[in-house]
Amino acid sequence: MKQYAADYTPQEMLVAAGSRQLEDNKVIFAGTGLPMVGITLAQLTHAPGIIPVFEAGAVGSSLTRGLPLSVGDSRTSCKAHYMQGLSSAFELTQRGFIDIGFIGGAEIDPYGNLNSTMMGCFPEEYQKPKVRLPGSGGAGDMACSCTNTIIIMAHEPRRFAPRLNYYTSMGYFDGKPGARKAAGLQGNGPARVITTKALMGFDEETKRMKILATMPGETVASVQDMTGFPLLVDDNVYEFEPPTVEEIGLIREVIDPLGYFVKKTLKSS
Amino acid sequence: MKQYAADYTPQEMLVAAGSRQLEDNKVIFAGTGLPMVGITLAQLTHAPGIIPVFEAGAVGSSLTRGLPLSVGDSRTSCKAHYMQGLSSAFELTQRGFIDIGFIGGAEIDPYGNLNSTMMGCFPEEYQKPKVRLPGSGGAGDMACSCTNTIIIMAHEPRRFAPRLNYYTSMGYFDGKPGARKAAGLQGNGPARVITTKALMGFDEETKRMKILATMPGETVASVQDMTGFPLLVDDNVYEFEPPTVEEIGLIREVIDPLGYFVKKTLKSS
Amino acid sequence: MFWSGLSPDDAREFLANKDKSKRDKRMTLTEAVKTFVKDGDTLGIGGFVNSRQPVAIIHEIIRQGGCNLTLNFHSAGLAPELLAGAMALNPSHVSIKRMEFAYFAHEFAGISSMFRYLAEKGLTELEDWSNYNMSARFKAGSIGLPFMPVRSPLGSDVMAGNRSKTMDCPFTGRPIGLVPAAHPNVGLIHVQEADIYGNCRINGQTFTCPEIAMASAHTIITCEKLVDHEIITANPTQTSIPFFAVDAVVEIPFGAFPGMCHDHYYFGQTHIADFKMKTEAFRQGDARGLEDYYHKYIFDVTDFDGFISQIPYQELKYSRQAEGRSLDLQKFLEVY
Amino acid sequence: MFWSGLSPDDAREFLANKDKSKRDKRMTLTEAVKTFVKDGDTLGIGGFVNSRQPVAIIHEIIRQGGCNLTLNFHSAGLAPELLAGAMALNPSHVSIKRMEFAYFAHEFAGISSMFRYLAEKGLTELEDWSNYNMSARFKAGSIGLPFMPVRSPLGSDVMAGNRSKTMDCPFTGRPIGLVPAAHPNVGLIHVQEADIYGNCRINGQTFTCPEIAMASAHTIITCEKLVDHEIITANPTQTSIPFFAVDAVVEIPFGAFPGMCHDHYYFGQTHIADFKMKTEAFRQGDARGLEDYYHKYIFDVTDFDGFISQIPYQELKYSRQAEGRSLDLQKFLEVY
Repeated sequence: MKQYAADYTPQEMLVAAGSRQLEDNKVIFAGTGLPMVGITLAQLTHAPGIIPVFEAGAVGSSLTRGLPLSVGDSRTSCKAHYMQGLSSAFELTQRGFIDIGFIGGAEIDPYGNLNSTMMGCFPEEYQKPKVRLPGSGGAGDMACSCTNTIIIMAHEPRRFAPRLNYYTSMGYFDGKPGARKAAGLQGNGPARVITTKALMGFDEETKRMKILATMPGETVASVQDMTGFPLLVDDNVYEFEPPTVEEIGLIREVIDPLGYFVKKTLKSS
Repeated sequence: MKQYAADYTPQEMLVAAGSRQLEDNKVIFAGTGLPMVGITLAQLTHAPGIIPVFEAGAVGSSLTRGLPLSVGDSRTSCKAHYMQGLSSAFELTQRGFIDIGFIGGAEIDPYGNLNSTMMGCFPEEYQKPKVRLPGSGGAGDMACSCTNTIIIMAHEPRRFAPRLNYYTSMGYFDGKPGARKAAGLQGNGPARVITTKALMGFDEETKRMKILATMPGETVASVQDMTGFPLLVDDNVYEFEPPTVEEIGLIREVIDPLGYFVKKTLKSS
Repeated sequence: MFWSGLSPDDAREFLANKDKSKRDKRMTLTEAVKTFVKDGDTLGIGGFVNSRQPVAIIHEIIRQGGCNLTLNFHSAGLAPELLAGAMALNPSHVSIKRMEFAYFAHEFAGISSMFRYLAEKGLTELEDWSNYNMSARFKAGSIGLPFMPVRSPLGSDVMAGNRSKTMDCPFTGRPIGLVPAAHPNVGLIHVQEADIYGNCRINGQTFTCPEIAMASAHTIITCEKLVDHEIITANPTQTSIPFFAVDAVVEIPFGAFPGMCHDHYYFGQTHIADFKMKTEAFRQGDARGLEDYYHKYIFDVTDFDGFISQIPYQELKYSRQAEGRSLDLQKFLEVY
Repeated sequence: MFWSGLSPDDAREFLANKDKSKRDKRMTLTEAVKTFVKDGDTLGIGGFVNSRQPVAIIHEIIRQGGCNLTLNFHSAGLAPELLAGAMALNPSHVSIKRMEFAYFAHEFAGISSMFRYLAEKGLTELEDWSNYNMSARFKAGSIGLPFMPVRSPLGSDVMAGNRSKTMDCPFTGRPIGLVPAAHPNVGLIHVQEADIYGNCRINGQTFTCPEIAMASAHTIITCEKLVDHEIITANPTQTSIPFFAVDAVVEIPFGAFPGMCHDHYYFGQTHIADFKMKTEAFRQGDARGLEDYYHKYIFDVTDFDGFISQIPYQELKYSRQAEGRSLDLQKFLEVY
């Protein structure tokens, strides 16, 4: 019998939800932070055959030396099968070796486009932005070229915006059919968005974001309340299973015991 | 006092002449066969600082395990400083790391263009050539992108043709000023042609082949006789110094003792 | 645009839908060739001239037969020459429809007589490239680009006669060449070491083998030696080909013989000279020697061990000794 | 077309005329920076985020001063942040005119406050690219191509806002991006091992360091350890940067600290957190801590040893122990 955890943070729920979306035996590009934690959790639970790929080039690693603090640090090389230069991960992705890109984002729109560059008007304020974020890194490349992408992020109204300040990582553009292909992209685009509030997908036709499941304690209405644009709702919307005792134990004790990426304190979202 | 060898073959003279054209401390691309022998001879005599580069990627090797039978064999890796994949040698060349490309050829025209592909009319007979040769290999790339090239070949009238059957490795095209640059090439083109009969350069203006020196026993007339197009003659044409005892000793006993590339039998050209 | 093998879009689609899991890929070479090599396929041939050529795989293809093949390689000797010889002897069993290549000869051992035979009789379609062009074509294929820019050999008949294009660089205004990606149906690669999943280590020069493996829809690996997976993970920077680019792993000692294999054996010079002599005799009208060669070493044996076991032990021993150190070649040749 | 650093044609010309001989290139870092780094230069920064960043070289540039610099990198934290901090403190001594980059932050340690400060005040020109774009730009530069084709991030504001171009592929008809080569005036690279000629070995991930070194007009190498030339020639496939791409070799142990260096030391997390806190305080109006930091660690010492000798021995020891094996981090942080 599955035992659900008695207490867990929204971030822990997020990681568990992310982990459960990952199919076994797939090649998965691990973005920095929560995606690394989610992949490791999946490897330790239902998907031991996952092949993680890190941005700086490590393929097939097992993070037995502890969670890397950077996708380029030496811990990503632990038990790796293959490790070439930085461009290697992008070249593998461009070729089609990566089944799933698992990435984060700062701002998202209804079509799964992401901003991780700036707040302010582009291009007018680009050289003097209101808030400057770190920039694309490799996420923009992965969003284009992985066969599918899964996005993991915190759910706040300002992060779910009808229009982005800047389009860093492309999802479904304006939702027009074939927009990705017309732009020259190869991957299928975002399959899932996982947040502290809900599991979402995209409507086949309109490519707009759609609630598939609500996180425990949330409702369609409470999710919509925290979202800066109208969400579609799947006909079979359901409540997501809470994290299990096993999942929470692995996150807290094995994968991220110091809470680098998954904060230990219980805080309300 | 320099001691000249009492007997030597035209091929041995050719190798010695080639070796003497190589400046110390230069990075030199070593084509298969005689160029490898010439470079090694130069390293063992006046130019110990030569840095040979082999087509399959070895840089800075010392051929202390014996002459490689192929520019891709393991002997080219002996004491190499750097060795990456096959494209590496071409990429180094394209970037400008190679001072001199030292290559052979089957057929040459007055402008230093080379054919190593076929005999017959191109393109009409390309799919059923009179004689099919091995093809470009890397020589065509080196002729384009090395800073300068030196060509080494046997001197026979049919090999020195006014027009080539096929243009494999580009020299000065039709001699028009700036033809190489206009085609997109980066290297300066052929500096020298060394044969069993003569040392030749190219006229500054017309880019036509010009006799700089005749090999021992040859004259301007005897060289011209063996050439299928009119050669220019330098104002200061001179007779080339014969090979020394040291040079011949090194070729025969150290560099190519089995005569893989430098035939041991004395034969008239 | 004509694409031999797969077009870039088809190659991407094929790979995206492929099972890339880490699983035991060991099988016999008979099974691997039967499963992955089909009539009409484009084959990407690894190695360089007569170094690390996939000779064992070629033997097996010849044994099973294969028609209307297209060969993609930069510089090669033994592998395409063995196929060319098989075609010359019996074109209904093995035939090469087309070659895209840069150099076809034995280097120190001279021209490839069977290549001359097929070419000069017009029996196969030719497309010449330079070595860098073919490397760049495999590179483009291996990294998912439809083409690579190249600066050579611009202005030559090589580029005038093949499918490359020349354009003005939109940044510098100067001419630049573009060579289309190569995506063979099957990559044929011999390496020194592989694990059961297909992670490969190549000692010495890698040539363009990693690119060919990663550009191809399927890749067959033969290796001198299967090694534990832990050897691979102990030093992942030395892995030349990742497992998810490989479909079959077969341990075949001497799998590149009589060509050389870095750290394992040097050229089987006597054997190459003998084969070369028989091909030249065929070109000049005497087929007997070559027929005998194919029967003895390929058709009358069931696998590559059957070929290697006919090579005199002294010759194998010498080729091992000559690799990686200097031997008195003259002396050997005198006493052998 | 605007080129920071050298244009492809100028870069080729410069290299063709350069002395590429194999000679002893050891010098002090003071001398190396004085010789090769000039006001107005474009600097190519090696490493990835806070791994193998050329921290020692950056300290020396800050000590000597450098104005109107352009920085080229993919993902970096400490190196550009140290320069940004120096500029914020005294723009007449150090100034960054322009940045071409993909990611500027500390990853686990959060955003780069000095970058935010400069950017949000509009004090420096920005040009965003993706990581793959910047890698491809250095790659193009390192292999003598004026551009590389890329398939990402097509359609984004990243490519809309920078100097990349999009064209229809002449082979497939589909859109493809072209990113221009990057040829910095000076490449700044920290490696684990180098010989006196400049042959470098990089352990673990090479990132884009070989490409940056080979694309740059000049390259300064700092290494954890100088090694005998024979160590290099014993295994040439492990050489990541060939000597003829290098102008200066300086042995600087801990040369990437407080960043990490594969096989040598893990992150100096305490030090990074302290620096990060001081930069954030500056951004919020309190310059004191940051001024002290620069004086104590950079301006009041003569070289990088002067910085490292101020790091508590326990911290250096821990960072060495934490590299390559699992330590009980919690316990360390409690007892330290």
